[in-house]
Amino acid sequence: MPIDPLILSLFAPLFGAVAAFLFPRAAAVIGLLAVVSICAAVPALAREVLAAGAVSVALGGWAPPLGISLRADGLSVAMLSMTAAVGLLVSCGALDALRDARQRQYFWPLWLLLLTGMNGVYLSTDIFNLYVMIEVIALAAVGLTVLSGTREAVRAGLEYMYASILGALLFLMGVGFVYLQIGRLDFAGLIAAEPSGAMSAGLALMLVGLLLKSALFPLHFWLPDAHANATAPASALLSGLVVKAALYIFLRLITQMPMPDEVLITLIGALGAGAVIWGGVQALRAERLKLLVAWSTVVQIGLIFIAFARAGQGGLSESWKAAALLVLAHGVAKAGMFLAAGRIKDEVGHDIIRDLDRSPMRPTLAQFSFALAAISLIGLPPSLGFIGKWSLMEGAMAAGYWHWVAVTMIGTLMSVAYFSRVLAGFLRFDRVRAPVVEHQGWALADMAPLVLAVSAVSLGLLAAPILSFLELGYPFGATP
Amino acid sequence: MTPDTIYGMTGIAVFAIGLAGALCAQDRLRRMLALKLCSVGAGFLLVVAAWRRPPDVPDPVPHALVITGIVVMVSATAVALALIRRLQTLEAEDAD
Amino acid sequence: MTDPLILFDLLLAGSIVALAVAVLSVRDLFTAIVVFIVFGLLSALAWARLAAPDVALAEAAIGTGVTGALLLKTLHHLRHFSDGQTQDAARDLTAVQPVPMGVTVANAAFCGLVALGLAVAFLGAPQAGPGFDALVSDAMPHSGVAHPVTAVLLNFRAYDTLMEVVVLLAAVIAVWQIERGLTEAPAPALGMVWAGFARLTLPAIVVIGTYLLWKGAEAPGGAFQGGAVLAAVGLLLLLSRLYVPQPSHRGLARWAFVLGTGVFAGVALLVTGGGRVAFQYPPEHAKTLILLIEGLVTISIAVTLAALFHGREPVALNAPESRHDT
Amino acid sequence: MTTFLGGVLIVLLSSILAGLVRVLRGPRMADRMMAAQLFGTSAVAILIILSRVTDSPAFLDVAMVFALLAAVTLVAFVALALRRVR
Amino acid sequence: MLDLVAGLLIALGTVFFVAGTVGLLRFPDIYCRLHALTKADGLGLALIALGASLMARTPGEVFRIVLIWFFVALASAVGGHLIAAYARRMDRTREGSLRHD
Repeated sequence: MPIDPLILSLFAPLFGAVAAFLFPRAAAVIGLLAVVSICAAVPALAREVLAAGAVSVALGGWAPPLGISLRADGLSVAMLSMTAAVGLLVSCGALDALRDARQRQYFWPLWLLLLTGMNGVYLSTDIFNLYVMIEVIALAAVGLTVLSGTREAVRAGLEYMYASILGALLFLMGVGFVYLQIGRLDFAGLIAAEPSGAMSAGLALMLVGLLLKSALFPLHFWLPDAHANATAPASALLSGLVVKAALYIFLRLITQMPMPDEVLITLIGALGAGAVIWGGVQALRAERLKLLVAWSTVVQIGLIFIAFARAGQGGLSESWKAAALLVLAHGVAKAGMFLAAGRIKDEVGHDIIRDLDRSPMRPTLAQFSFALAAISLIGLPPSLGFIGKWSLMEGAMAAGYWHWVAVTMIGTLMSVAYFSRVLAGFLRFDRVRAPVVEHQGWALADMAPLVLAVSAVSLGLLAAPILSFLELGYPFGATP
Repeated sequence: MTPDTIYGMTGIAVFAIGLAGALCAQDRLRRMLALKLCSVGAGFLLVVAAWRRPPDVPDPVPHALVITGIVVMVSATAVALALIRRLQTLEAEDAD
Repeated sequence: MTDPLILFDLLLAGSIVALAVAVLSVRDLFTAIVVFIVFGLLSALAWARLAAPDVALAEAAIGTGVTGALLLKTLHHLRHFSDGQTQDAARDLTAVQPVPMGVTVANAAFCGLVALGLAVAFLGAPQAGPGFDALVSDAMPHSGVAHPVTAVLLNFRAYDTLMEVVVLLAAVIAVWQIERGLTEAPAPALGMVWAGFARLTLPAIVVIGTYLLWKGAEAPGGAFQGGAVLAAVGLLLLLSRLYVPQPSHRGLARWAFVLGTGVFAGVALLVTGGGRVAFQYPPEHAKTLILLIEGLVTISIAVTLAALFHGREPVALNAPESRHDT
Repeated sequence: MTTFLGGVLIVLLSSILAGLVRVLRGPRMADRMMAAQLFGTSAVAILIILSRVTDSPAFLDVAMVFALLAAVTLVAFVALALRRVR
Repeated sequence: MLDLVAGLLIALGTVFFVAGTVGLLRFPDIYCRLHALTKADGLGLALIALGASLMARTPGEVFRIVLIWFFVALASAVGGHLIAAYARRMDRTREGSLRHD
């Protein structure tokens, strides 16, 4: 009996989580099996989408609006593939990075539940279902945040929990208003809705909730501590994948709205600009490597929101793709960077940026991966990040929005500045008294960040097919 | 003046009060209570949206949604409270 | 004709808002929790008044009953750590800096504005507007159960409900992960009266929980309410130390936690094939399957809620995991 | 009859509100908890009457759960307060 | 006729509730308040339950009302006992250390 790859990508991690929780000793094997089976399901799904444009299943045989249907189009499959690929590599990294038996035992079920929630988000077409999914993600993500068990991690996890709950409740209140107005919860109903007071209130509440969840300045307060204090694989998952779920919902919703208001769009862009500047300043000031990487996530989220803002002003049909590219690029590069940072911390014994050049240990491969990931995040060619930034700026210039071009340029320069703080430390080892030990062993844990970073840089070469794939199934508006 | 207007306003007021508390409360437990208020406010809105003037029966779908919301909220509360207790333990250990 | 209950509605609504303010404004945390419990009670009353007995049941059992006990437990824990001598000393323990008056005012003004905007939007929306009413009543004969809310939860939107059970599972895994170590508290001396009460009441509560579950197919009630009532039994057992979780019970507990999720998801997958998609129960077996799922989900919910109340994973004293013990 | 029962409901609700004064004033935790128990009983009475007024027997189940869970919170309070964590 | 009796019973029950609340507010210490509460409310609920069951349609409803009353009576008796025991324990252990808890 062949199982629908759509269903498999949801149920494989779910059953994997159940099994990994039941059999803690075999958790790693079960977890890898589940992730691998998703990696097998996603290409099958991609083939179906390539052939048909979009695939959907009405669960239980109840068509929306009564039932819930799952739908995969180019954008969802792109997100699913990114999640599966990053997930597989981070899982491989976690095999080696988690030494504590207790951490290993709990990492796998939580991570697989997280994966269930994220795949569910990418396939969902129902706003209440999205609410439940973001709660699955939130609880699993908080569990992963505090996996290290330190006081800082628990404190950051609590802040994260509060932000998550509040964001989800704002979203739920928004769902209430939408139901009040149109009496249904599916995307099709949302598109068909006439603009009205209750609709605006509902969508505004949902969007604010998502802004809180995706940590757009000034609602980013919970992110840096949570991402910086988690263990390395958890940080990679949180920064590379979890934030993307909220961004994805935001992208979906903003395109389901009756044409968004000019003021709202400008406001979102302004907040994005604030995030780029403020995050850049904080990254320049950060003392610890992982904190710097976490602040760079804030910057990148700001950049993605600037792309959204451009999307609103210049018409949706073209420029949302810049945002989608940036989301994909950041997911891959940031996961690689956090894993590399974790490796560096493991090898060197600390992650204080100022003292990196005093260490007699030189974890060459991890440093190399970090630098490659930085290339994508800064946006140098040929990385995927470069293509994303380029299409953002190209669109902005074509529409005559020079201020967004300026902000993007400033952000780029700042990211060069803060990453070179780290890279300079990698290159100089003149403050070490003892001879420098070059570490060049091919540990399994070095592979994952390296592969991620290399693909972040080289995926830019595949930008054209990725862009045409994203359009499959007409995710946004322009129905044939 | 019908029950749905009255309780709809109640729900909105409770949600706003909870929001104010969630933004402003300093104490950890109090912030959790504020978030619980928000969730009850959102529940009110959905129950009110489902209400139909008798003898019509209410729409069952929002009721199911609120039940889901209540269960989700108790899960989130349990995790948050566990974090609060754990943090307190860790801080007490450090203080010693 | 105006509704004779309109005065009652106004009074109830007013007290609910006043209680919400009181939860945030009373100084003592214990009082705030008690006020919150009363607030939940009155909200459940309001929901019953709005013809939503299922929701009222769930709120009374889960939102107020289990949550109230959880809040009390947490407060007890916090006070124990702040002040070992007088456990019920009515003082706040975490050092709380007072919020500047300006911030409070600005915050209240902001939230007032939000409330105003939402109120305007609410009044502008169609009252008793469009909904799923017609769709649900058309689909009811094919759902396998007679109670619409149960049909929505376990058939029309079963996917949401499965994920809701997954949320519970995620919560219990996270809580086991967060809290470590164990506290060996002696059993509280509750006395003879309690023992008699327990012997008499606990079985009765079990019966009522089962009754709520069983009735869910035809009338208000169902897995969540029944599970919460059964969880109350677990809470009472844990509180009075009639049952103390042992490390050796962990395996069983794990199975109980995942039972609902596993069977729910398994049934959803197994019914596929022959042109049917996931969650599409064959009509002739729909009732049986729904009752099976409900029953097992109830067990999972009851055990999970009790475990969420207990908090930490029971580990052996000498096990390596327990090195974080306080 | 409905109007009369509506009046009864208002009186019962007011008695809850009056009891709130005891919750807020205390002075002891036991006082606050005891008042909360009163609310449980009153809420049960309100639900019984409400089930008559609106003719929906389902409220009786809600009342039953109220009755049970009022006891649970109370036992939770006493058992926790009497327990000395080591 | 039956309705009238039911109404009277319910009214009487309400009076007891009010009396219980007055006691809760006015009595000087916790033990007195406990008396006021458990007795008056128990009686009040009994009367209201009786009145309501006179108006019930089916025997099932009467049975449930009786069950509810039984539970509340049991719970409030045990609850009252537990609170009293707790209050007395607190009075003993902290004699003089703290005036109020």
